[in-house]
Amino acid sequence: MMTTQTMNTIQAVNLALHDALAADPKILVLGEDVADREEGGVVGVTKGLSTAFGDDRVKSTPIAEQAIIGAAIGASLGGYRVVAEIMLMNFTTVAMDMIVNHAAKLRFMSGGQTHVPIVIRTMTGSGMSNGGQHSDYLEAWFAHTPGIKVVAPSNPSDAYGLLRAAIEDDDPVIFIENLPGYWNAGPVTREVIPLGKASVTREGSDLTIVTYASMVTPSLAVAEKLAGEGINVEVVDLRTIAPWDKETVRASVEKTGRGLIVHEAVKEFGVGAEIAADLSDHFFGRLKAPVRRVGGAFCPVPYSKPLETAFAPSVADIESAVRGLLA
Amino acid sequence: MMTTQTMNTIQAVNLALHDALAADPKILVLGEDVADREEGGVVGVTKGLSTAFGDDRVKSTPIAEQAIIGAAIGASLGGYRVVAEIMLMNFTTVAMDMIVNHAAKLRFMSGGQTHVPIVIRTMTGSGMSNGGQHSDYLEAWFAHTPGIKVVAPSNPSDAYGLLRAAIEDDDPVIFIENLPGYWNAGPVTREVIPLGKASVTREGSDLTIVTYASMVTPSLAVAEKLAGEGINVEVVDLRTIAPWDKETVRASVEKTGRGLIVHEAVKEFGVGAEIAADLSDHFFGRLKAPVRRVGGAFCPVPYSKPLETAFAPSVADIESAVRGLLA
Amino acid sequence: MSNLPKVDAATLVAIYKKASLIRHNDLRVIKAMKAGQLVTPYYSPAGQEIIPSALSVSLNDGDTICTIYRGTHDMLAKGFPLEPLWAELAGRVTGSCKGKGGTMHLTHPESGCMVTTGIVGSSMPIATGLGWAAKLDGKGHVAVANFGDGAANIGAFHESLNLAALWKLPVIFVCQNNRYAEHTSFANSTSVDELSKRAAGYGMAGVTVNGNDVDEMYGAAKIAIDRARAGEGPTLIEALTFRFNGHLIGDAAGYIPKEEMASAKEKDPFVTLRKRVLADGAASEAELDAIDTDIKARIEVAVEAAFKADLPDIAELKRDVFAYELA
Amino acid sequence: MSNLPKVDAATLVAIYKKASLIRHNDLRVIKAMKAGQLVTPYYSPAGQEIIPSALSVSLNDGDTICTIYRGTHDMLAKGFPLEPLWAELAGRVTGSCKGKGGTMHLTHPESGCMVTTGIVGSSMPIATGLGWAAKLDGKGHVAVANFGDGAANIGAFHESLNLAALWKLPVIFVCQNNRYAEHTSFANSTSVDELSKRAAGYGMAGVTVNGNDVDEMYGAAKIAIDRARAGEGPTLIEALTFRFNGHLIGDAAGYIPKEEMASAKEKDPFVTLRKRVLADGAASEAELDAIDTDIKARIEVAVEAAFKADLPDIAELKRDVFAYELA
Ligand SMILES: Cc1ncc(C[n+]2csc(CCOP(=O)(O)OP(=O)(O)O)c2C)c(N)n1
Ligand SMILES: Cc1ncc(C[n+]2csc(CCOP(=O)(O)OP(=O)(O)O)c2C)c(N)n1
Ligand SMILES: [Mg+2]
Ligand SMILES: [Mg+2]
Repeated sequence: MMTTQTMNTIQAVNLALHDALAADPKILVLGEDVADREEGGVVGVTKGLSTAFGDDRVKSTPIAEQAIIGAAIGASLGGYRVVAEIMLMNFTTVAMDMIVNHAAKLRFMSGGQTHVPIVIRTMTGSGMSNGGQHSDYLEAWFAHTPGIKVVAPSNPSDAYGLLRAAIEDDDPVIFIENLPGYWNAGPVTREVIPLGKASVTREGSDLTIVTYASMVTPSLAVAEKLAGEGINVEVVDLRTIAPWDKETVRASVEKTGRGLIVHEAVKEFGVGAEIAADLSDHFFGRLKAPVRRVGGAFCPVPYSKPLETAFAPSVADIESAVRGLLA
Repeated sequence: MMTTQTMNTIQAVNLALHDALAADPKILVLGEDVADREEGGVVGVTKGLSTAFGDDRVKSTPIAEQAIIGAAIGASLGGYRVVAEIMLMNFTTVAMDMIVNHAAKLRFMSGGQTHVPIVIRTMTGSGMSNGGQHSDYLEAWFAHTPGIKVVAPSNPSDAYGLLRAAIEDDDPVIFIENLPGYWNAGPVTREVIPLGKASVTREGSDLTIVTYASMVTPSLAVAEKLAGEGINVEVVDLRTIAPWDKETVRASVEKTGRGLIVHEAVKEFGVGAEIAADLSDHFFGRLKAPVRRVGGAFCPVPYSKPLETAFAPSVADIESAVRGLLA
Repeated sequence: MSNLPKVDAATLVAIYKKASLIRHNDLRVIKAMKAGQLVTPYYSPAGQEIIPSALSVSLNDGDTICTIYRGTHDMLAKGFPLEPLWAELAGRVTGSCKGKGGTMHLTHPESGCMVTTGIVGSSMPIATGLGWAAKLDGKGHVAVANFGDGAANIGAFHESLNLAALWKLPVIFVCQNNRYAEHTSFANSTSVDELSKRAAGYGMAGVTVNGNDVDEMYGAAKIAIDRARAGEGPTLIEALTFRFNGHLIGDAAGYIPKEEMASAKEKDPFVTLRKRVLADGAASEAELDAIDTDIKARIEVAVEAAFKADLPDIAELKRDVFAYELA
Repeated sequence: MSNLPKVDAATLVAIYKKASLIRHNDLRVIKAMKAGQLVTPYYSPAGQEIIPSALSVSLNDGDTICTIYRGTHDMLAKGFPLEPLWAELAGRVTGSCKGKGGTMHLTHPESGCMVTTGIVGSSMPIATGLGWAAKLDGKGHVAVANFGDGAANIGAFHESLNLAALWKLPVIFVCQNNRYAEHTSFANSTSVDELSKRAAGYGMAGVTVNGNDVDEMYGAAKIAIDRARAGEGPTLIEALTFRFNGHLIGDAAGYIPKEEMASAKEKDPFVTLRKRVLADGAASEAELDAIDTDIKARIEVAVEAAFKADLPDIAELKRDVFAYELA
């Protein structure tokens, strides 16, 4: 049904998993603490699923990320679709071989004989005082890896719709959930949102902010603020980072003549570099200002509050970057 | 002594390790098959070292990359400087936690109380018919990781000088050796080459090619060829990818007004994106052509010769990109 | 090893046919390489023929295997057809993987050869997932993970065995202990004398057998496979064997003591098997010769077809990265 | 466990002092959190005090430890001073890590607390390296790796134990089995009933003891440490214990059966230890009260100093990424 409900991202992800499990008996969920015996996850994202669909389909695992992703890959080769959870994105570092050398490459290396329809759900983000090993945005690594798609919703409705699409996708998808934003509520329509399509969250004529995940909200705040001064900022939420929606982003910059990419990940060698390089080349000689990037500081995520706050781009950082391009 | 000898990169790396081990008793070498009992490595890069410096200082390990890097980190915290070999770059995927969450972050997370002076030597490169899991250039992942330096020599002399500098460096360095280029001989002066300094390998006034590792040779070939037509291409060999030498690269593009970044790694979200984004911003409105990138195809490295050859940028690919920017 | 299931005459001949196919195919590959007709990194299974031959006679079509770069013996025993195998080695479009995977990634789902990996240890997590799928399917199928002695020291081994035992998955972990891991001997990389002793640490059945002895190998495999089909969980089989060539063709294996290699070849398991078949009167000299002749002929057909076939088109770079063809 | 080294009176009091410090410090941290004065992810070690207290009395200044997010008990027992510890928890510039590491990365090399990791399993490879350094130094020092029951199922455990046993390194692997890994019980994540059974798979000494029993823990630790100092290699100690709080403060631990928690708290190891000290006449009620009073006073001094201290300057983001300050 198309009724719109208000819920937060925890509930939206839970609902998407619920609807997917109900729709297709071949869909499985696994990860640390995901079953109800373990309270449906440390944040409760998978609460109720094992009770509703059985412990065989929603399985808690030991702490063994290589085995988790390997089990997901193997089961997918056996005809299932698996949603595997890697609790925090930094923990993908112990499973990179399974993700990069196997999940992303098996279709190509087998000449299309096999494919790996799995979704790797993972949460991350600074702002929780979790320090250097629990907060990184590592999407650039996966965007640089042919064969795996990278999705990062910024709100509950996108979380629902993109997760449904990721599960339906025939190739591996890494699905990044912004932990500090989990509890922000919003309207959710139970509709699938196709991968690879960005959304113009706010229209504007003076400058385009290309962003995603945790940086959409502060970007919109800046647009809102500057609107008062008659500065019209367009905000494009990528939603899918790889493959990214060149068409929508280019159309927006074509219109505004200015582009700013904003992400929480460390700026250097981040996703923003690819988009800035592409736009600077494509619009060479036709832009009103250089394409700039705002990203996380070049350091591990610090613990102490003032440092952690300073690490991630703030409304002020984004605003001054926008003003710099309009000056 | 400053005498120049002719040798290939295998010999140059071996000599650098030899000189380092001889210069400082605190330097250790470990990795799979590195000792002479195991013939000094599968390609013989470490041949003779354990015989010369003892099995305690040059140690072969089990196949256990997490333990290899962990042992290197721990020993470095214990006052040693360790050169650890991860045979092929794709195998860093099983040690990413040790490299990224620990080696790169311990100095910062400890507030400078500890630091990790290790060098991770690894070889890679397409062209050996090794297929999708043995050929990747993954330098962009590490360049995006604050706390670790990324070095990639393109010739024997740089291999010697940069490895000596990497070993002397007080922070972790990933040192990338181009496997197919191992056997190319060149003159080697036993001099340390400071990290972070690019070298202008060929001077030119019309366009700057920024490259490194396996792509320096084909880039120079293109420059050589075009010189005959009066097109003067400058070739800048980064040598250190992170932190990259902005000063030298910018000075070159300032002079030529055109920039092309060439690397073997997949183009999308690769190192070239950061450099192109930086140059496009820095020289906004002052370039004669857009900054472009030439990189590996967006797919895993294929096995079949014609496909493997087509995967990596060729002299023809680089040449046509250069001509495109001069048109 | 006593009271093992006995090998009846028909089974013995079936095993001989597989072993003969493996042996003659291996000799043919090496011949093609020596002739310069085939250039590829080839990891000869010579000396290890009995292990998959004696195991596979107890496998069904629905059963699956994961193996490693040194895996043509496992594949041929499982039923991987010669034509697509040779065409893949030759990098042809008619290869099982269209030439994109190659020697280290041979794949053929129809015969149950699901994954061939070039990463040490990585056959295990994926086979564990295939076992999970088989358990969910409830049809009594099993998954086999082949790996070497060196792989028994890497993390993926540990995570996979714990998970498979915890979930009582129908997986047979077959460690083909050929005493060397590249240039490193078993004793110099492994802290225990018998790898099957590790099974107890997972509450898993484990056994060490002479993998070159048809009775021991057949019996141990049958017990493990029956156990798995009965839902009684996984088994770790350490099959002692030896490799008759270097790590890959081209490696002179100077690190293997001459006497060790000589005495191993004296006990050539294929020769021993043939004697055994004759001694048992399971087949006559003439019958075995006929089998060999037929096999050699079939191999020649495959070789000829392979080198006659076309090389893949460059457009293949854009196919099989994702389900759809890249623009 | 019989014929263990006995604990003399003086040692018993020394152990009591450490346990009291840990217990009272833990209560004070929780108090500060409840008061809203301290906001941090805190993983209480309450219930596990005896393990590091009984172990550390056999350690010297030159010995090192690696521990995990749940590690203040290990650190305090090893000698981590209260002031820099509290200042770090409070994120102050006077913290041991200048506030950059935080709760999960407390570090203090002078007291031998070399690494605190937030990644499950990662204390082991690094401690193995510290053990390697200690062995090379030849001064009889040892390294201790602390980790939980859940960490015994991840790859790093396997690689570390194999390497430490193979190289006979002076490492003590202390698995603090508190029966739960986040929300998952030991039985639901581990395929063997006693983790010490895994030691045999590495040819390593292994023992399971009641970690809450001062005699068993002291004895097992002393034997392991003496063995390591004597160059006889590593030991795996499984110390059975229980955690009195949720995984972190804020987790109500609804997944732990009430009775299980109640019976564990009835056998509070700190209370038991105190009774034991009195029963042995090692110290009088008055003396123990004096010890506790003194400890509480020292804690208060540290708490006050911590919250009075300055927060770090934003410039710290540019320090300790590398040896030099970033521009
Ligand atoms: C993770 C990883 N590390 C290192 C290598 C390089 N390598 C390829 S084969 C091999 C030896 C493996 O030995 P073993 O497991 O005994 O199998 P065998 O080759 O003897 O059949 C090594 C070290 C690899 N492929 N993957
Ligand atoms: C590689 C990795 N996976 C998952 C996590 C998330 N996590 C943090 S603590 C924990 C439980 C660890 O349990 P155990 O090893 O028993 O230690 P305890 O917390 O009980 O002391 C998990 C799963 C992590 N930190 N690292
Ligand atoms: Mg082997
Ligand atoms: Mg625990």
